[in-house]
Amino acid sequence: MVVQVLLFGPQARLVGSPSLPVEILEDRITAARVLATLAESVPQLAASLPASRLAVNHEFAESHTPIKPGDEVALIGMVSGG
Amino acid sequence: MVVQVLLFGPQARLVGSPSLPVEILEDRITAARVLATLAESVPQLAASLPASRLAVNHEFAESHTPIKPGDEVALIGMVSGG
Amino acid sequence: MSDSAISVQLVTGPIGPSRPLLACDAGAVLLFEGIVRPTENGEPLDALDYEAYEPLTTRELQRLANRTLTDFGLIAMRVEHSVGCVAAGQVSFRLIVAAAHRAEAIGAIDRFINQMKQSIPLWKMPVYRLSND
Amino acid sequence: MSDSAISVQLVTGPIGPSRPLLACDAGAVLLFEGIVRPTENGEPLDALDYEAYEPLTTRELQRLANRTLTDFGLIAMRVEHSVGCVAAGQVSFRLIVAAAHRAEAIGAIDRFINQMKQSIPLWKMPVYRLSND
Repeated sequence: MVVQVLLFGPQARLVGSPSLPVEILEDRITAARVLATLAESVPQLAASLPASRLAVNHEFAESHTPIKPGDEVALIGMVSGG
Repeated sequence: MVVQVLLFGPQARLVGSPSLPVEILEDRITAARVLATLAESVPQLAASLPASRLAVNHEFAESHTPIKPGDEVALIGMVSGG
Repeated sequence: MSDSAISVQLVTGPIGPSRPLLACDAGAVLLFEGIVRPTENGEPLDALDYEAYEPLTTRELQRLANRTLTDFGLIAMRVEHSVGCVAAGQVSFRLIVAAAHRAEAIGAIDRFINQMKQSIPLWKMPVYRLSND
Repeated sequence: MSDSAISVQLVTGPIGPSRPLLACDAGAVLLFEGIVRPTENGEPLDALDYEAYEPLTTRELQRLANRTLTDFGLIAMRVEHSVGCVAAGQVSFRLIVAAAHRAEAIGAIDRFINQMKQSIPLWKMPVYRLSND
Protein backbone atom coordinates (compact mmCIF):
# COMPACT_ATOMS: atom_id res chain seq x y z
CA MET A 1 0.00 0.00 0.00
CA VAL A 2 1.14 3.54 -0.70
CA VAL A 3 0.42 6.10 2.01
CA GLN A 4 0.44 9.72 0.87
CA VAL A 5 1.96 11.71 3.76
CA LEU A 6 1.20 15.44 3.84
CA LEU A 7 4.11 17.72 4.75
CA PHE A 8 4.12 21.28 6.07
CA GLY A 9 6.39 24.21 6.73
CA PRO A 10 10.12 23.53 6.95
CA GLN A 11 9.69 19.79 6.33
CA ALA A 12 7.79 20.41 3.08
CA ARG A 13 10.50 22.86 2.08
CA LEU A 14 13.29 20.36 2.85
CA VAL A 15 11.61 17.67 0.79
CA GLY A 16 10.54 20.11 -1.90
CA SER A 17 6.96 18.93 -1.95
CA PRO A 18 3.74 19.22 0.11
CA SER A 19 3.33 15.43 0.18
CA LEU A 20 5.33 12.28 -0.13
CA PRO A 21 4.24 8.76 -1.15
CA VAL A 22 5.43 6.10 1.30
CA GLU A 23 5.25 2.50 0.09
CA ILE A 24 4.84 -0.15 2.79
CA LEU A 25 4.60 -3.84 1.91
CA GLU A 26 2.64 -4.99 4.94
CA ASP A 27 -0.96 -5.77 5.63
CA ARG A 28 -1.40 -3.88 8.87
CA ILE A 29 0.15 -0.45 8.74
CA THR A 30 0.58 1.62 11.90
CA ALA A 31 1.65 5.21 12.45
CA ALA A 32 4.94 3.96 13.92
CA ARG A 33 5.62 1.96 10.74
CA VAL A 34 5.08 5.04 8.56
CA LEU A 35 7.45 7.10 10.69
CA ALA A 36 10.06 4.33 10.61
CA THR A 37 9.80 4.05 6.83
CA LEU A 38 10.18 7.83 6.45
CA ALA A 39 13.28 7.72 8.66
CA GLU A 40 14.84 5.02 6.47
CA SER A 41 13.94 6.42 3.09
CA VAL A 42 13.93 10.25 3.35
CA PRO A 43 17.28 11.52 4.64
CA GLN A 44 16.12 15.18 4.50
CA LEU A 45 13.65 14.40 7.31
CA ALA A 46 16.00 12.45 9.57
CA ALA A 47 16.89 15.38 11.81
CA SER A 48 13.32 16.54 12.43
CA LEU A 49 11.50 13.19 12.73
CA PRO A 50 12.28 12.64 16.44
CA ALA A 51 10.26 15.83 17.13
CA SER A 52 7.43 14.91 14.76
CA ARG A 53 4.11 13.12 15.11
CA LEU A 54 1.61 11.74 12.63
CA ALA A 55 -1.96 12.92 12.43
CA VAL A 56 -4.48 10.51 10.93
CA ASN A 57 -7.76 12.01 9.76
CA HIS A 58 -7.04 15.19 11.73
CA GLU A 59 -6.34 13.48 15.05
CA PHE A 60 -2.89 12.98 16.51
CA ALA A 61 -1.98 9.30 16.20
CA GLU A 62 -0.49 6.93 18.77
CA SER A 63 2.30 4.64 17.58
CA HIS A 64 -0.15 1.74 17.23
CA THR A 65 -2.85 3.74 15.42
CA PRO A 66 -3.78 1.78 12.25
CA ILE A 67 -3.72 3.42 8.84
CA LYS A 68 -6.23 2.26 6.24
CA PRO A 69 -6.62 3.12 2.57
CA GLY A 70 -8.25 6.51 2.18
CA ASP A 71 -7.01 7.86 5.53
CA GLU A 72 -5.57 11.38 5.47
CA VAL A 73 -2.07 11.11 6.93
CA ALA A 74 -0.04 14.17 7.87
CA LEU A 75 3.44 14.59 9.31
CA ILE A 76 3.32 17.22 12.05
CA GLY A 77 6.86 18.38 12.63
CA MET A 78 7.32 20.45 15.79
CA VAL A 79 10.08 22.72 14.64
CA SER A 80 8.57 25.94 15.86
CA GLY A 81 10.82 28.82 16.77
CA GLY A 82 10.56 31.29 19.65
CA MET B 1 9.74 69.20 68.94
CA VAL B 2 6.42 68.33 67.35
CA VAL B 3 6.64 66.36 64.10
CA GLN B 4 3.57 66.48 61.87
CA VAL B 5 3.26 63.02 60.33
CA LEU B 6 1.18 62.76 57.14
CA LEU B 7 -1.13 59.73 56.88
CA PHE B 8 -2.73 58.11 53.84
CA GLY B 9 -5.33 55.58 52.83
CA PRO B 10 -6.44 53.07 55.45
CA GLN B 11 -4.11 54.50 58.13
CA ALA B 12 -5.59 57.98 57.69
CA ARG B 13 -9.05 56.46 57.89
CA LEU B 14 -8.20 54.51 61.08
CA VAL B 15 -6.88 57.62 62.78
CA GLY B 16 -9.60 59.80 61.31
CA SER B 17 -7.19 62.46 60.08
CA PRO B 18 -4.71 63.05 57.23
CA SER B 19 -1.98 63.99 59.70
CA LEU B 20 -0.95 63.48 63.30
CA PRO B 21 1.27 65.60 65.56
CA VAL B 22 3.95 63.54 67.31
CA GLU B 23 5.70 65.21 70.23
CA ILE B 24 9.24 64.03 70.93
CA LEU B 25 11.30 65.53 73.75
CA GLU B 26 14.75 64.87 72.36
CA ASP B 27 17.35 66.90 70.57
CA ARG B 28 18.18 64.48 67.77
CA ILE B 29 15.12 62.91 66.26
CA THR B 30 15.41 59.96 63.89
CA ALA B 31 12.86 58.16 61.72
CA ALA B 32 13.05 55.15 64.05
CA ARG B 33 12.20 57.38 67.04
CA VAL B 34 9.10 58.73 65.28
CA LEU B 35 7.90 55.22 64.42
CA ALA B 36 8.51 54.05 67.99
CA THR B 37 6.58 57.01 69.38
CA LEU B 38 3.67 56.33 67.00
CA ALA B 39 3.65 52.68 68.12
CA GLU B 40 3.44 53.73 71.79
CA SER B 41 0.91 56.50 71.44
CA VAL B 42 -1.47 55.59 68.59
CA PRO B 43 -3.08 52.19 69.20
CA GLN B 44 -5.07 52.37 65.89
CA LEU B 45 -1.76 52.14 63.99
CA ALA B 46 -0.19 49.31 65.99
CA ALA B 47 -1.23 46.56 63.59
CA SER B 48 0.02 48.26 60.42
CA LEU B 49 3.24 49.90 61.68
CA PRO B 50 5.44 46.83 61.20
CA ALA B 51 4.64 47.08 57.47
CA SER B 52 5.16 50.83 57.31
CA ARG B 53 8.05 53.14 56.51
CA LEU B 54 8.65 56.83 56.92
CA ALA B 55 9.37 59.14 54.04
CA VAL B 56 11.23 62.36 54.84
CA ASN B 57 11.03 65.10 52.21
CA HIS B 58 9.74 62.58 49.66
CA GLU B 59 12.54 60.06 50.11
CA PHE B 60 12.17 56.80 51.99
CA ALA B 61 14.02 57.12 55.30
CA GLU B 62 16.45 54.72 56.97
CA SER B 63 15.99 54.15 60.70
CA HIS B 64 18.83 56.58 61.50
CA THR B 65 17.64 59.29 59.08
CA PRO B 66 17.52 62.57 61.06
CA ILE B 67 14.37 64.68 61.15
CA LYS B 68 14.76 68.42 61.44
CA PRO B 69 12.21 71.21 61.90
CA GLY B 70 10.45 71.91 58.58
CA ASP B 71 10.94 68.41 57.16
CA GLU B 72 7.91 66.84 55.51
CA VAL B 73 7.36 63.51 57.25
CA ALA B 74 4.94 60.89 55.88
CA LEU B 75 3.94 57.48 57.13
CA ILE B 76 3.87 55.08 54.18
CA GLY B 77 1.84 52.08 55.20
CA MET B 78 2.12 49.13 52.84
CA VAL B 79 -1.31 47.70 53.22
CA SER B 80 -2.04 47.23 49.55
CA GLY B 81 -4.44 44.53 48.46
CA GLY B 82 -4.29 42.17 45.46
CA MET C 1 -15.95 23.58 28.90
CA SER C 2 -17.75 26.97 28.85
CA ASP C 3 -17.02 27.32 25.15
CA SER C 4 -18.88 30.60 24.89
CA ALA C 5 -16.14 32.17 26.98
CA ILE C 6 -13.53 31.07 24.43
CA SER C 7 -12.88 32.39 20.96
CA VAL C 8 -10.26 30.87 18.64
CA GLN C 9 -9.63 32.31 15.21
CA LEU C 10 -7.12 31.88 12.41
CA VAL C 11 -6.75 35.12 10.48
CA THR C 12 -5.34 35.45 6.96
CA GLY C 13 -2.46 37.91 7.07
CA PRO C 14 -1.61 40.25 9.93
CA ILE C 15 -3.95 40.61 12.90
CA GLY C 16 -5.75 43.93 13.14
CA PRO C 17 -6.39 46.20 16.10
CA SER C 18 -7.63 44.45 19.21
CA ARG C 19 -11.23 44.59 20.30
CA PRO C 20 -11.96 44.60 24.03
CA LEU C 21 -12.62 41.27 25.69
CA LEU C 22 -15.89 41.58 27.57
CA ALA C 23 -15.75 39.75 30.87
CA CYS C 24 -17.91 40.69 33.81
CA ASP C 25 -16.25 40.49 37.22
CA ALA C 26 -12.74 40.30 35.76
CA GLY C 27 -10.07 41.92 37.90
CA ALA C 28 -7.19 41.32 35.51
CA VAL C 29 -6.95 41.36 31.75
CA LEU C 30 -3.70 40.35 30.10
CA LEU C 31 -3.05 40.74 26.39
CA PHE C 32 -0.06 39.27 24.59
CA GLU C 33 0.93 40.17 21.05
CA GLY C 34 3.59 38.39 19.06
CA ILE C 35 5.10 40.65 16.42
CA VAL C 36 7.23 39.59 13.45
CA ARG C 37 10.74 40.85 14.15
CA PRO C 38 12.75 42.51 11.38
CA THR C 39 15.64 40.07 11.69
CA GLU C 40 15.93 36.29 11.98
CA ASN C 41 19.26 34.75 12.95
CA GLY C 42 20.89 38.09 12.22
CA GLU C 43 19.55 38.36 8.67
CA PRO C 44 17.09 41.07 7.72
CA LEU C 45 13.65 39.58 7.29
CA ASP C 46 10.77 40.78 5.16
CA ALA C 47 8.04 38.62 6.56
CA LEU C 48 7.07 35.30 8.07
CA ASP C 49 4.85 32.91 6.15
CA TYR C 50 2.61 30.95 8.54
CA GLU C 51 1.05 27.64 7.61
CA ALA C 52 -1.72 25.77 9.41
CA TYR C 53 -3.33 22.38 8.80
CA GLU C 54 -7.03 22.88 9.10
CA PRO C 55 -9.23 21.77 10.75
CA LEU C 56 -6.63 20.15 13.05
CA THR C 57 -4.95 23.45 13.92
CA THR C 58 -8.11 25.22 15.06
CA ARG C 59 -9.34 22.13 16.89
CA GLU C 60 -6.08 21.75 18.84
CA LEU C 61 -6.01 25.47 19.65
CA GLN C 62 -9.57 25.16 20.94
CA ARG C 63 -8.63 22.16 23.10
CA LEU C 64 -5.62 23.98 24.51
CA ALA C 65 -7.78 27.03 25.22
CA ASN C 66 -10.39 24.87 26.99
CA ARG C 67 -7.74 23.22 29.18
CA THR C 68 -6.16 26.58 29.99
CA LEU C 69 -9.50 28.18 30.87
CA THR C 70 -10.37 25.31 33.19
CA ASP C 71 -6.97 24.83 34.81
CA PHE C 72 -6.52 28.53 35.62
CA GLY C 73 -10.18 29.31 36.31
CA LEU C 74 -10.24 32.04 33.69
CA ILE C 75 -13.36 34.05 32.93
CA ALA C 76 -12.74 34.39 29.19
CA MET C 77 -10.03 34.11 26.58
CA ARG C 78 -9.53 34.92 22.93
CA VAL C 79 -6.87 33.46 20.61
CA GLU C 80 -6.03 34.88 17.19
CA HIS C 81 -3.22 33.54 15.00
CA SER C 82 -2.17 34.51 11.49
CA VAL C 83 -1.87 32.19 8.54
CA GLY C 84 -0.08 33.29 5.41
CA CYS C 85 2.28 36.20 5.06
CA VAL C 86 2.85 38.69 7.91
CA ALA C 87 5.36 41.48 7.33
CA ALA C 88 7.99 42.49 9.88
CA GLY C 89 6.51 44.81 12.50
CA GLN C 90 3.02 43.36 12.20
CA VAL C 91 1.13 41.25 14.71
CA SER C 92 0.88 37.52 13.95
CA PHE C 93 -0.50 36.26 17.26
CA ARG C 94 -2.73 37.75 19.94
CA LEU C 95 -3.91 36.12 23.14
CA ILE C 96 -6.19 37.86 25.64
CA VAL C 97 -7.25 36.37 28.94
CA ALA C 98 -9.55 37.71 31.62
CA ALA C 99 -9.33 36.43 35.17
CA ALA C 100 -10.34 37.42 38.66
CA HIS C 101 -6.72 38.07 39.67
CA ARG C 102 -3.44 38.65 37.91
CA ALA C 103 -1.69 35.44 39.00
CA GLU C 104 -4.10 33.26 37.00
CA ALA C 105 -3.85 35.57 34.00
CA ILE C 106 -0.04 35.54 33.95
CA GLY C 107 0.15 31.79 34.53
CA ALA C 108 -2.37 31.12 31.76
CA ILE C 109 -0.59 33.29 29.17
CA ASP C 110 2.76 31.72 29.98
CA ARG C 111 1.56 28.13 29.79
CA PHE C 112 -0.69 28.61 26.76
CA ILE C 113 2.14 30.03 24.66
CA ASN C 114 4.64 27.39 25.78
CA GLN C 115 2.23 24.59 24.97
CA MET C 116 1.16 26.19 21.70
CA LYS C 117 4.77 26.22 20.53
CA GLN C 118 5.20 22.57 21.50
CA SER C 119 2.03 20.98 20.27
CA ILE C 120 -0.03 23.09 17.85
CA PRO C 121 0.36 22.43 14.11
CA LEU C 122 1.48 25.91 13.08
CA TRP C 123 4.63 26.49 11.07
CA LYS C 124 6.44 29.65 10.16
CA MET C 125 8.91 30.14 7.37
CA PRO C 126 11.12 33.19 6.97
CA VAL C 127 10.74 35.32 3.87
CA TYR C 128 14.09 37.01 3.35
CA ARG C 129 14.73 40.12 1.36
CA LEU C 130 15.75 39.52 -2.20
CA SER C 131 19.46 40.13 -2.48
CA ASN C 132 19.24 41.66 -5.95
CA ASP C 133 17.32 44.76 -4.91
CA MET D 1 18.71 54.53 31.81
CA SER D 2 16.91 55.15 28.52
CA ASP D 3 14.19 57.26 30.11
CA SER D 4 12.64 58.07 26.74
CA ALA D 5 11.58 54.44 26.50
CA ILE D 6 9.63 54.76 29.76
CA SER D 7 6.41 56.60 30.45
CA VAL D 8 4.86 56.81 33.92
CA GLN D 9 1.59 58.60 34.49
CA LEU D 10 -0.92 59.02 37.29
CA VAL D 11 -4.40 59.56 35.85
CA THR D 12 -7.34 61.10 37.71
CA GLY D 13 -10.22 58.63 37.58
CA PRO D 14 -10.47 55.56 35.36
CA ILE D 15 -7.89 54.91 32.66
CA GLY D 16 -9.16 55.33 29.10
CA PRO D 17 -8.61 53.18 26.02
CA SER D 18 -5.05 52.10 25.45
CA ARG D 19 -2.86 53.69 22.82
CA PRO D 20 -0.33 51.47 21.06
CA LEU D 21 3.18 51.35 22.47
CA LEU D 22 5.57 52.12 19.63
CA ALA D 23 8.67 49.96 19.86
CA CYS D 24 10.76 49.09 16.83
CA ASP D 25 12.15 45.56 16.74
CA ALA D 26 9.83 44.33 19.48
CA GLY D 27 8.81 40.69 19.11
CA ALA D 28 6.49 40.62 22.12
CA VAL D 29 4.12 43.18 23.59
CA LEU D 30 2.35 42.39 26.83
CA LEU D 31 -0.41 44.57 28.25
CA PHE D 32 -1.84 44.15 31.75
CA GLU D 33 -5.00 45.88 32.94
CA GLY D 34 -6.19 45.88 36.51
CA ILE D 35 -9.95 46.36 36.72
CA VAL D 36 -11.97 47.28 39.81
CA ARG D 37 -13.98 44.20 40.72
CA PRO D 38 -17.65 44.56 41.71
CA THR D 39 -17.18 42.88 45.08
CA GLU D 40 -14.63 43.19 47.87
CA ASN D 41 -14.56 40.58 50.62
CA GLY D 42 -17.94 39.38 49.43
CA GLU D 43 -19.63 42.77 49.69
CA PRO D 44 -20.88 44.58 46.60
CA LEU D 45 -18.56 47.45 45.82
CA ASP D 46 -19.30 50.70 44.00
CA ALA D 47 -15.77 51.89 43.44
CA LEU D 48 -12.24 52.06 44.75
CA ASP D 49 -10.76 55.36 45.83
CA TYR D 50 -7.03 55.49 45.07
CA GLU D 51 -4.66 57.81 46.88
CA ALA D 52 -1.08 58.72 45.94
CA TYR D 53 1.53 60.88 47.69
CA GLU D 54 3.06 63.05 45.03
CA PRO D 55 5.77 63.52 43.93
CA LEU D 56 7.03 60.44 45.83
CA THR D 57 4.60 58.07 44.12
CA THR D 58 5.54 59.00 40.56
CA ARG D 59 9.23 59.10 41.41
CA GLU D 60 9.15 55.59 42.91
CA LEU D 61 7.13 54.26 39.97
CA GLN D 62 9.72 55.76 37.61
CA ARG D 63 12.55 54.13 39.57
CA LEU D 64 10.83 50.77 39.53
CA ALA D 65 10.19 51.12 35.79
CA ASN D 66 13.85 51.99 35.17
CA ARG D 67 15.04 48.96 37.15
CA THR D 68 12.57 46.68 35.36
CA LEU D 69 13.54 47.98 31.90
CA THR D 70 17.23 47.43 32.64
CA ASP D 71 16.94 44.07 34.40
CA PHE D 72 14.75 42.51 31.71
CA GLY D 73 16.34 44.29 28.75
CA LEU D 74 12.98 45.72 27.67
CA ILE D 75 12.60 47.96 24.64
CA ALA D 76 9.87 50.17 26.11
CA MET D 77 7.30 50.31 28.86
CA ARG D 78 4.35 52.46 29.88
CA VAL D 79 2.76 52.64 33.34
CA GLU D 80 -0.60 54.28 34.04
CA HIS D 81 -2.27 54.24 37.45
CA SER D 82 -5.45 55.89 38.63
CA VAL D 83 -5.80 58.25 41.55
CA GLY D 84 -9.22 59.11 42.92
CA CYS D 85 -12.43 57.24 42.33
CA VAL D 86 -12.67 54.35 39.86
CA ALA D 87 -16.01 52.58 39.51
CA ALA D 88 -16.35 48.80 39.42
CA GLY D 89 -15.67 47.45 35.94
CA GLN D 90 -13.30 50.27 35.03
CA VAL D 91 -9.55 50.11 34.54
CA SER D 92 -7.41 51.53 37.36
CA PHE D 93 -3.98 50.29 36.27
CA ARG D 94 -2.39 49.57 32.92
CA LEU D 95 1.14 48.34 32.26
CA ILE D 96 2.49 47.73 28.75
CA VAL D 97 5.92 46.34 28.02
CA ALA D 98 7.65 45.67 24.72
CA ALA D 99 10.52 43.21 24.50
CA ALA D 100 12.39 41.18 21.94
CA HIS D 101 10.89 37.92 23.26
CA ARG D 102 7.98 36.88 25.40
CA ALA D 103 9.98 35.55 28.36
CA GLU D 104 11.33 38.99 29.22
CA ALA D 105 7.90 40.56 28.78
CA ILE D 106 6.17 38.07 31.07
CA GLY D 107 8.92 38.24 33.69
CA ALA D 108 8.86 42.02 33.68
CA ILE D 109 5.07 42.30 34.09
CA ASP D 110 5.09 39.78 36.93
CA ARG D 111 7.92 41.40 38.87
CA PHE D 112 6.82 44.99 38.27
CA ILE D 113 3.36 44.35 39.68
CA ASN D 114 4.64 42.37 42.67
CA GLN D 115 7.12 45.09 43.56
CA MET D 116 4.60 47.86 42.93
CA LYS D 117 2.25 46.30 45.46
CA GLN D 118 5.05 46.00 48.01
CA SER D 119 6.84 49.30 47.74
CA ILE D 120 4.94 52.01 45.87
CA PRO D 121 2.98 54.57 47.92
CA LEU D 122 -0.47 53.93 46.43
CA TRP D 123 -3.47 53.17 48.57
CA LYS D 124 -6.94 52.02 47.71
CA MET D 125 -10.05 52.30 49.81
CA PRO D 126 -13.31 50.57 49.05
CA VAL D 127 -16.40 52.66 48.40
CA TYR D 128 -19.39 50.53 49.36
CA ARG D 129 -22.92 50.98 48.19
CA LEU D 130 -25.06 53.08 50.46
CA SER D 131 -27.39 50.77 52.36
CA ASN D 132 -30.28 53.25 52.44
CA ASP D 133 -30.92 53.26 48.70
